[in-house]
Order: sequence, then C-alpha cells, then structure tokens
Amino acid sequence: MDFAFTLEEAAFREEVRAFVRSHLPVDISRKVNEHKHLDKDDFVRWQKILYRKGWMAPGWPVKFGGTGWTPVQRYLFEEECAVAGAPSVISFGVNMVGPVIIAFGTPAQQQHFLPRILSSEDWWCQGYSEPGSGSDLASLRTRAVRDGDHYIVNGQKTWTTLAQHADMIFCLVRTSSEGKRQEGISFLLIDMRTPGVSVRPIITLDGAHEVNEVWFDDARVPIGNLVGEEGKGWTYAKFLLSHERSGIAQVARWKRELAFLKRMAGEIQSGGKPLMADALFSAKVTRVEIELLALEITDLRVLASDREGRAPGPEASILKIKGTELQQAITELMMEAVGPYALPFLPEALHADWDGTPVGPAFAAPLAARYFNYRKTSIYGGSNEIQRNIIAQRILGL
Amino acid sequence: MDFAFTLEEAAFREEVRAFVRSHLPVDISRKVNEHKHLDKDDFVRWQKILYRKGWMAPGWPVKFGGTGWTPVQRYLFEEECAVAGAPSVISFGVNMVGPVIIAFGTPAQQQHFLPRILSSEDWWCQGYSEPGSGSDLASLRTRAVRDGDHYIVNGQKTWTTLAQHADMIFCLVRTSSEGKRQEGISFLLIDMRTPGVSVRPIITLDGAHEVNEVWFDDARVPIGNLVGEEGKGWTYAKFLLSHERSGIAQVARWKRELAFLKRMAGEIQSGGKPLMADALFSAKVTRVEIELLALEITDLRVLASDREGRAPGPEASILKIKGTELQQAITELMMEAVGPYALPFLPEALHADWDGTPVGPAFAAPLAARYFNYRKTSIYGGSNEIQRNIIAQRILGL
Amino acid sequence: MDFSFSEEQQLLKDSLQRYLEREYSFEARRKRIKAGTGLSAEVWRALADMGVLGLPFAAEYGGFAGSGVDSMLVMEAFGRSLVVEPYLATVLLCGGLIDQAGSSTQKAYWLPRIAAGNAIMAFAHGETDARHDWCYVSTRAERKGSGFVLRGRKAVVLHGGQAQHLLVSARSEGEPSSATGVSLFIVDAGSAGVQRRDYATIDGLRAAEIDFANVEIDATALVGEYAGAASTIDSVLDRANAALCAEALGALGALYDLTLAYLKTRQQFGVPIGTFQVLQHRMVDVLIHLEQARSLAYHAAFYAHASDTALRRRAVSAAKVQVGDAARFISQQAIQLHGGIGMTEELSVGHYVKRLTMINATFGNIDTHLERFAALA
Amino acid sequence: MDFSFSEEQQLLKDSLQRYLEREYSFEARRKRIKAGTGLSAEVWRALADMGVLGLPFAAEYGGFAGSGVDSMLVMEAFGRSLVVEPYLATVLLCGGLIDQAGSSTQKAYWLPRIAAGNAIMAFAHGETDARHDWCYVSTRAERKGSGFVLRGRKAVVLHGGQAQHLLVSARSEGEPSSATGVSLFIVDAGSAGVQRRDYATIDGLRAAEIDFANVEIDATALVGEYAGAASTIDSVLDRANAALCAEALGALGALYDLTLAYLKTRQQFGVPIGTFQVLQHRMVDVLIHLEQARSLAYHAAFYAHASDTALRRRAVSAAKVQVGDAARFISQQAIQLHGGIGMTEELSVGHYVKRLTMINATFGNIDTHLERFAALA
Repeated sequence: MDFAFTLEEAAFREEVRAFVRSHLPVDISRKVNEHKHLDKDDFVRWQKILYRKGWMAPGWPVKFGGTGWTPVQRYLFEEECAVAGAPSVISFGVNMVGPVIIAFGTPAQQQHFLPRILSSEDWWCQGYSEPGSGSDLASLRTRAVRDGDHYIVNGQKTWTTLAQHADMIFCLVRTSSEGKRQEGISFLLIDMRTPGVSVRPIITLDGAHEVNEVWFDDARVPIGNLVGEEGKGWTYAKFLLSHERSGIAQVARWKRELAFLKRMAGEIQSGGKPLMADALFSAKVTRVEIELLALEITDLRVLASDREGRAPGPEASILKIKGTELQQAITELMMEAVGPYALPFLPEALHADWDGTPVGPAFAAPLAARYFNYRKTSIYGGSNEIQRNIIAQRILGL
Repeated sequence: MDFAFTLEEAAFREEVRAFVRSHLPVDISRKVNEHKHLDKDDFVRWQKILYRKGWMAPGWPVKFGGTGWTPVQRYLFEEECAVAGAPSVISFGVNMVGPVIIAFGTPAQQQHFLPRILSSEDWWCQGYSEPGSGSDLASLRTRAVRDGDHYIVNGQKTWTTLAQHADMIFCLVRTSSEGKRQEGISFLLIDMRTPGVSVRPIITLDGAHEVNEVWFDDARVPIGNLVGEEGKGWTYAKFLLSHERSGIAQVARWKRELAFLKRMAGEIQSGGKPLMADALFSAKVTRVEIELLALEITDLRVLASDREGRAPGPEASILKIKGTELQQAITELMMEAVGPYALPFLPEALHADWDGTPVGPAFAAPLAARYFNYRKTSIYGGSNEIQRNIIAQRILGL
Repeated sequence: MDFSFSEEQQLLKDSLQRYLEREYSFEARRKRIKAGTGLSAEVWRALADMGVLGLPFAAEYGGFAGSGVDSMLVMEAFGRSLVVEPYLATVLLCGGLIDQAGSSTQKAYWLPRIAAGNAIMAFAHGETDARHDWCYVSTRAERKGSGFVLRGRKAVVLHGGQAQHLLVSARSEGEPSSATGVSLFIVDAGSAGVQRRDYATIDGLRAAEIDFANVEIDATALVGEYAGAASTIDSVLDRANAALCAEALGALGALYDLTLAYLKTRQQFGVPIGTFQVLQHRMVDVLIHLEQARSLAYHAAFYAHASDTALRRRAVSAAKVQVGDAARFISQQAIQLHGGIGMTEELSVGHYVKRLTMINATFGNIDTHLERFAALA
Repeated sequence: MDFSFSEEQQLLKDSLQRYLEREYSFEARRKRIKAGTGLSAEVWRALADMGVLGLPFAAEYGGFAGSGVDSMLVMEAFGRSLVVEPYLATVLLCGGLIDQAGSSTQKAYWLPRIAAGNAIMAFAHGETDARHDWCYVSTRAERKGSGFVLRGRKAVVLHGGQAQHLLVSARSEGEPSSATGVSLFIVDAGSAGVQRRDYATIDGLRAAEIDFANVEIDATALVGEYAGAASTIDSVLDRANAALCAEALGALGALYDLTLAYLKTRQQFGVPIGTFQVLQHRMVDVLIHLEQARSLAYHAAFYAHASDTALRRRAVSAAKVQVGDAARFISQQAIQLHGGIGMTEELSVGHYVKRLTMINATFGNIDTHLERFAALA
C-alpha cells in the first residue's frame, strides 16, 4: 500500500501542470474560478488547445487519437486541469458517444465522426430522456421508422443539455414495439440541422438556459447513422453508462471549490469575526472536507482496481451518489456563507464582461443560483435513487 | 388559538402536583431520576397509591373505575407524574388489555379482570411477537386447539417484556389456518401459572433481563378466557394499537431527561471548561430540545383533535417515530457527555442499595447501557419502518 | 389549550385565500414580478380594503388590534400564493416599529396611512458585515443642532427601493456589535444624500443597497428613545421572524400538496412513482417535518406578542430552527421527487423552494437561532 | 499509488485471521471475558509466536519494523474477531512510547520483553476532568532527590488492572490543559502508593482507575525528556487512533456481512426482508459509509508513521471522524435491520456495536477530531 505517486507519475503531473499553466487562457480560468457564465466559445477554445496537444481524448485507444495513459495518469491530468480552473471538457462527444462509435460504429462512422469530436468541430448532445421517460428510460417513445435509406424520426426528447450549441445528437429511438421494451430501441446519430429537428429552451429555476426540449417532426436520418444493429440500442446505452466513470465524482474540481469556500468564509465578517471562526459553520465545512478526502481515496481505489483488470462495475454508482451529495453540500454552504447576500439576483453579473458594481462581495452573485442549479445533479444521469437500486441489485445482490 | 391552559386545567395541574409531591415515595423517584434499576415492587407500590386515589386508569370509562378526565387533564396528569420522577405505569394491563376487555370482554371477564388490573393484583404481559413473526405479525404460529371447555395452546412467544413478573398474558393465537391469515387469529387471556407455560429470559446487549421467551407446551386455557369471537383477534389487536396513543411520545418524561442531560453537561468538565460551553455539543442538545418542544405541541394538537371528536387515526405513528428518535438522541447525547466514562460497566451500580464507590461521576454508570437499551424503541411496538408504511398508506394515501 | 381559529380568524383566512386564488395566480404573480415595480397597486388597494394592511394596529389607527396569530394567518396565505408585496417591510416591520416605539403623534400620522395603503416603507437595518447578527449596526447617527446626521450603508433592505420612507437604525455610541447605542429614524427616501440601488431578489421580491451620505434629518425623525432602540428592534424582528415562519408554512403546505399529488400521478415502470417504498417513506418524512414545523410556527405566532421576552425569543428562535430545517428538507425533496420537471422555471415548485431558501437567509439563519435559543435556555 | 498489500502483509493477515477464527470464536471470547482476567495467556503466547507482539519494533528488539499498514492489518483482524487482549495498551501505546522516547537502555530492556509476550503494560494518561482533551494532565510529578514523586489520579486506563508496569504521564509545570510540561514515567504497578481499581468495560475489555499517592520513583523511570513528552504522546495517540480505526473497520466489515446475510435470509410477509426497497437503500448507505471509512482508515494507517506531523494529524483525525460516523450509522442500522434479535446478548451483532461505540469514546470522539482537523486546515 502506498498513497504516494510514483516518480513517473509525479513527473507526469509536472508536465501536465506546466502545459496547463502556460496554455490555459487566463480569461477562461477567471470565469471558471469566479463562477461566471462560460460561452460555447470558451469551451471550444480550451478543447482545441487540448486537441493540438493530443490530450483531447485521454480515454480513447491510441489508434483513434487517445493518449495511452494509465488510469492514474488520467486522474492526475484531470486534477491538474481542475486545480488550474480549466473548464470541464464537454462530455457528450469525447466521453459518451465517442466510445460507443469506437466500440460499435462502422469504419465509416469512425472516420467521419471521431476526428470531428477530437477537433471540436462537432458539438454533441444526448437524446435520452423524454417527458414520459425519466428514471424509466426504456419506456421512451420517440419513433424511427425505416423508409428506404432513411429513418423517419418523430417524437420529443427533453432535458437535453446544451442542445442549443449542438451540431449532432445521439438518440435512443424506438424502431420496434414488439418483444421486450428494451429490445425495440436503437442508437441513432442525428444532425441537428436536419429539417424537422427543432430546439426549445427550458429555463430552470435559477434562470439559466442550460437544458432544452428537442423535437423531431418527420426528421429524415440516413440509415448510415444507425450505430451497430437495430434493436441493440439499449446495450450500447448501458455500455456508455458503465464506460465513462473516471472523473464521475469530479473530486479535484470540488477540492478547488472547497478551497474557494474556505477562502470566502475567511473573508466574510459575521457580526464582528470571520465566518470560519464560527464553530458550527466550521464544523460543517470540515465534515465536507473530510468526506471529500475520503471520496478522493475511494475514487482512486476504484481506479486502482480498474488498473488491476478487475471489472469496474457498479462502484461508479457510489462515486456518483457521494460526489453529487458533496457537490450539493458545498454549493449550499457557499450560499449560506454569504448570508442575506444570497438574495440579490443580478443575472448580468454572471457575465465576465459585465462592468457594473456588484451588490455585496463580488463572489456572492452566482451562489444562490448555483445552489439551485446543483439540485439537478442528484436527478440527472440516473437519479440517486436509481443509483441505489443499481448498487442494491449488483453489489449487494438484493 | 391559545397555548395557555385554562384556569380549570391549571387548578387540576396543581391538584395533581400536590398529590404526587406528597405521595410518591422518595426512594422510588430517586431511582427513576438517577436511572437505577426498578424492582417489581417499586412499580406496584406506586400503582397501588394511584389505585387508592382512583387515578390508576384515567383512560377507562368511569363505570369501570376510570376518572372521566379530558385528554388535556390526562396529559397534565402524565406530565406531573413524569416531572416528579414517578415510574411509568406498566401499560400491559391498564392501557392495553384493559380497554380490550372493556370493549369486547364478557361481563364475567370484566368483573374478574378489571378490578385486579386496577389494584395491581395481576401483572400483565403481552404475547404478540414470535420468532418468525416480527413486523409480519399475521404470520404467527402459536396454536390454540379447542378441546372441550379448554383450548390447548402450543407455541412460542418472544420479546415478552417483563414476563418474569407476570401473572397473566394476553396472546394472539392461531385458532384456524383457513381463509386469510388474519382471520384465523384469536385473542386469548392466559394465566402464567398454567401448567405448560414457561418463561425463559433473554439477556439484551446492555446486560439487562427485561424481555423473555414464553413457551406454551399443551397449556390448557379455559374457553372463558377467549375475548370476543374466535377468529376476530386481529381486529381486537388493531383496536388495541390504535386505542392507546395518549402519552405514546412520552414528552414529559423526556423533558425531564433532557433537563438531566443539561445539568450533567453543565457539571462535566471537558478539558478545562463545562461541556455545555462546547458549541458543537450545545448545538446538538439544543436541536433535540427544540424538536422535543415541537413534538410536545404536535402531541397536544393530536390530543386536541381527539377532543373535538375527530378520528385520532394514524397521527399516533408520527408521535411514535419522532418520540423514539428523540429518546434515542437523548440517550446517545448522555452517553457522549460522559466521554470515556461510558466504558466502565458496573451492573451492580444500577441498584439503589449498592453502597460501592462509583467509577467517575455517579450519573455515568447507567448511561452507555441505557443508550444500547433504547435502540429497542425504534423496533418494538411496530418498527419505525412499519409506522412509516402505516402513514404512507393511511395518511398519504400512497 | 386550544388550537382552533376563531370565527373572525377563519373568515379572514378564507376571504384572503379566495382573493389570492382569484387575483394572485402563479401566472399573475409572474407578470407582476416581471413588471419590476416591486409592488402592485391594485393588490395593495385590495389588501387595504380587506383590512389586512391595518390588521396589527389599534382601532384608533384604522386597525383591528390583530394578534400574532392573525398575522400568521395572513402570512401563511401569502406564503401559499407566494405573494411578493411589501407587507413584511411596510406593515410588520415599519408599522411594528412605529407602533411599539413611536410617539403618539408619529403613530397617529403613520399607522392610518399604512393601514389605508398610502404609505410604503422599508426597514433599513442590515449591513454588509452583519451577516446574521442583528445587533450589528455601524451606520452612525450624530447630533447636529436640534437634529441628526446619518452616515453609513445599509444592505439587502427589503423593498428599500420602493419605499417612500425608510426606518433607519443608526448608532451614536459603542462598537458595531454592541446591543446598546442604537436609535431609529424615519427618513424620507428622497432626502439629499440618500442613494438607493434597487434590485430583484432571486425569490421574486425587491431589495436595495442604501447609502446615507451625511443625511440631515430633524429631531422629529427620531422614533423612540435616543440610543435605546435595541429592545424594540429585537421585538419587531421576533414578530417578523414569526411571520416569516408562517409564510414558510404556507409555502411548505403547498409543496407538500404538489409533491404528494405528483407521486400519485407520475407514472414510471408502469406504476405511479408513489408506489415505491423509498419514495413513500421520504414523503412520510416530509409530512413529519411539516407537522413539527407547524407546531412551532403556531407556537411562535402565539408568543410573538408576549410580554415575557425570554419566552418570546425562545418561541421565535425555536420556530426559525424547526421551520428552517423543514424548509431545507422539504424543498430539496420536493425537487428530487419531481425530478427534472421540478427544476424548471415554469413550475411553481422551484419558486416555493427559492422563497423558502431565502427565508432561511433572512433575519437570522438556522445556526444563529440555534445559538440564540441555547443562550436563552 | 497502490492499494494492494505486499505478500508478507497478505501472509500476516491470513495467518492471523486463520488463528483467530480457530481459537477466538465468539463462544471462546465470551468465556475469556467471563474469566475476568482481562487477557488470555495462551492467546498472548500465540500472538508472540506469530510475531504480532513485536511487529512494530526494530529487528534488534525482536521485532519486524512493521509499518502503520502492518498494524492496521493486525487491528482489522482483531476488530473482526472482537479481540479483547491488551494489544493496544501494551504493544501500540506503551511499546510505542518507549520506542519513540525511551533511552537505548530502556528500549533494549522493554521492547524485547513486550515482543516476547513477557510484559503487560498500560498507559495511564486519561483523567477524570479531561474527557477528550488529550493534553489535559493534572497528575503532578515533582523532583525528590535524584528521583520523582507522583501524585494524582488516572481514569479509564485500558488494562490498567492487568499491567505489571504503567507508563504514567505527569506534569511538572503549567495548567492542566497546557500542551507542555508533561513527562512520562515507567512505574511498577506494585509500587507503594499505587492503588488500582480494576473493572470490566461494557465492550468486554478491562480498565482501571488508578491513584498515585506520593509514589516515589527513581531517575531511571523517566522516559524521554523531562517535561517534554507532549509530542511523543501526540504521536503515539495518533498511531493508536489509526489502529482503533483499523479495528473499527474489522468490526464494521463483520456487521456489514452479518446484516446483508440477514436481509437475504430473514423472511417476513412471505419474502426475504431484503426485497423491501427501503431496507435495500438503507443497506446501500451502510455500504457507502463502509467504503468511505475504509478509504480514510487506510489513509490514516499509511500516514500514522509520517514524519510530517500536520499530515499525520490530519490523516488520523479525518479517519476518526469518518470511521466514527460510519460506526454510528452502521451500528444503529445493524441493530435496526436485525430487529429484536439484534438486541440480544447471544448474537454477535450487539457486541460489535458495543465495541464500535466505545471506540468512538476513546482517545477523542468525533467532535474532538473534527475540531482538531479544522484547526490544522
């Protein structure tokens, strides 16, 4: 047992740190660190920098443009990016549809789509949820009916994150209503510019436009955009879910946020003394800090068992549950820290180019909205209740 | 809306207080206040005092020896008894089997059993649970087979509280295995001296002998001891459960215990200052105090809706859940308060007549054992999970 | 011991609820908020006509000598309809301060105007470095001639931008955290040196940062004793907190109803999600939180006007803790049980959650009141 | 970054587990406790033979220079079998103190004896008014001639009644809570003026209250620097706490196994109770608590011997908090999920629960370590 990194790993960390330090644009990291709004261009700029370095897709096989890193190297890479305030790479392309295309796509699909993901030419989004299909995904009703060389797609997806920026969407669609519900589902790649595809914004309680409805009205999709076999979409979706676990807990990012919280609470005066000197507040922060340290090690233990070739399995659900609980706790403590300054709501103050005077301390403006926004994390990607069902079934055998 | 008691209620409280102050034996209240072991005789002595005053069965109809008090008067009576450190009246006779006999018993049963309950001549215990029937009470298997003027009873009951002192046991027994499981159950009163009835102690993790197994081996029970109709036992049991709710939360008693905790924590030194000055400990005590205040009012609100003739219903389950949670929290805080003095285990120190020197502060001896003992409260009388099922079904309609 | 409402109270409750259901629908509210005016003249007029604006004041001032329980009924109804009008700021805070500390002249002047809906006022008390310490006042008041000069800045003043007049707390002696040395002044919001920055709050109300740059006021502006306002402020903030607990209770009741209904209708895996035991037990815990919160909100409303200050403070702080815990738990569960739809702007769920969360950040959070209660115990 | 055990460690773990499964069954343990001797000669001998008693010491003292991880493996196995022998008191506490602070003569004398199983020792440190403040020492040490006189009382000294020799902390200067001014002495438990009261603890161990009434000891009794023992005590208690976390981990693993098995076998309403979703999710939370506790128990074991004291303290206090929270939650749920049967003396469940609960009351509780961690952050 050794909690220290090897010399090679330490050297790798230095290499990543040096690169990120010299290449991450300062205006972007400032937005990230100060919880400002990030434009599409901010994400794409950073992703193109990674692309040019060859670090856009650490998890992919080398022959498709991956790095060949060990799980620990990937962990260190993510940590260094997070500490420096790099934006998260948008997952839908590189971490979600990419691995599916690599595993199940045709050579033509691989040649067409993968380079465009690496270069950020295509922005992907995910078409899973429907208004009637939340936790019960297999009940989805968007239909794709074969018509010559095309599928005619009709239906509605919802909670489609950042679809307003997307060039492509990967969808679960129903190609058959016979047999078990899961067996009629196929995995289809759809160009967002296809006639009949429309996007309608959903505004969330924090006032943000992050998710959307995506409507398909007789959208014609070439059959070449079907991944794998018709009716096997459920299998590919499960593969996708279990595949991308590295970084699911986002510990490094939340260590940065926790440090921010502690700095903030050291500055905030609470009736004559710094808030961090308040025993009850300090105890809450400390408990989160300890839990996060534990989660970091739990995450590394899962990584390590990965490296040893054992099946990764449903431990990812533990990381998801605990990770989102801690994210929610941290956003709540941040909001609590600013006291009555949680109330002012100035959406314009969330834009980096806003030159107004903040109300109260500058860090306060995004915090309440952010707390509300983060309630989503225990709902999306399989609600925490669904994750507990998975653990009960697959780890506990209940 | 008025949180104050009426003049009549205040006068009644004074009357009760004066009586309890002058009649409660000091040696008994000392045992109660200091968490010492109470003998059978301690309970019986106090119950006989109440009997002579006519206050043994406040909940019974006047014609059977009840008091005719309003629910608020009963609440005040219980509060005054609790504050003074009176032992709780043992429920099995007066609060459990008594009302069943009053509602469903024959005149002969009423004339025989009720006076003996009032005078504490009979100590009752409850024969419900069996090794295979915990939460699923209807699966019970103790059989009573008719043989002339008798039932022949065979089987085993468990978790029978204080059966070692009991003269009588009221049992749910299976008289038929046909139809729905509930329909084959009857309600039988059994003399503990009947040949074939035996009691075996169960020692609990705190070292106490409080519960027992009760075995029936061809025990002959006169058919005159059947309550109501054969096969209707389940109905009577449900009546019993829903009937006795007053005082289920035992708020007054736990207010006394909380006051004890606060006095204790004021005396205990924690590395140079009183424990109550510790912000984290004080916050935990305060939260319990506030919750207990809330529960007191919730309890009174249920009482009030009772008085107004509305159905009492499953609100009792709320009182049971919250009451036991707070009892467990208080016993845990008491144990936590004494720090390492939770470790010493001197069962002899729990007896009032022990004249040894305590290890550490005198109040410390019972506290860890008591914490362990109180884990039972969320299990017995219908586990808190079962209570939540009841609320979900009967209040929420889920 | 009686938990029922009088006939008059029941009438007030019913008529107010009926009015709000008719005129203050979720859609109507949304439009009013969008207007950005911070109050709606026709609603204010209607509330005046119903007697709600004068409810707490004596009959001689156009009121009904309402009790804490009466205020609770109003605020609970407001909470259920998410009313964003300046009732707390004008009637309970400023009206309360004048009623408790004002001279008979001041009362006779201001209270009838408030009751009639002709005065919008705000209590400029909180400050940037106070957070939840409500003794903390660093704004200075100095005598000048027969009058005073005010200098300082007030933070997150509810409806501070809409008020025509401000009640301002300012200190003439002592450290900012000291309980003594604070006075109250009525200041015309248009006075020279008063600068206001009005903004929206995340729960749909309005608030303002207000600068007082050597604002000169005359002697009649002083409300109550010079340097002796502490106990009045404490008392009025206790009543305001009891009222906020009642408002929270209204919102919590609405969230409970919405969520329970959703559990019964939303289908997943071919059954209503309310058939899943985990969600059933979660909803039971929602109910228990709600009932416990209701008990202490009632208790606080009853004792908010008590002359025994220790009793009043304990009752109010206990309620703020219990209601606050319920608000956190029920808010978080209401969203979780609704799933994605609970996150959207167009459903009322999120708006109840936002208001409840902000109530917890107003006039002392859970920890503050926990410590205040402990100190009184 | 490597979370696996070396071959030697795996071997130690396996052989110790095998031995305990064979010789330290629940029944055998019960009999040993009933005997009231506080330790079992044959077990102690076997542990010496296996090299466990000398594990942490250098080879020259008959040991194996074991790391914190090695101690963890031993303590985790002890936790799983609920071993009540004086390993913590003798090997980790007293052996650790002598190893870290003793002169070469003292080490050469004592460590081989401990390793060979020929010395039972106890660390007399805690006091009546200390509670969880481990700096608190009011027992006095005064110079007398070339030696010292000890005066004071020690509380809840683990295995204090069984030890032939005691390591005693005593103060020559400063207030009882002061971190400096404390020395360590080896005292023969049979010395004139030493009075011991041996008693059982609720988790099956033994402890003692020990009075020192002007106990005279000579200069050679001093271990380490005069009035300079604070950092040694801090370090050894950190290692002891890491070891307690490992012991807790063993007990938690056993509770997890027992409870999960019970959920699968216990039938109610015609099905195993593990089919009820509420109990499933509860058990998932048990697992998550266990895994999080395991992570920090490993972390503490690895850094328990670190030379960077801040790193060591943070790792140990973090583990004591996380493992402590897990111990509370899992203990309470293990009983709850077992129902009545979990309350009985004859099932092991309750015994694990008792030990885990007492670990939380030993060498700093959850709150103490939370505050210690915060102060280091």
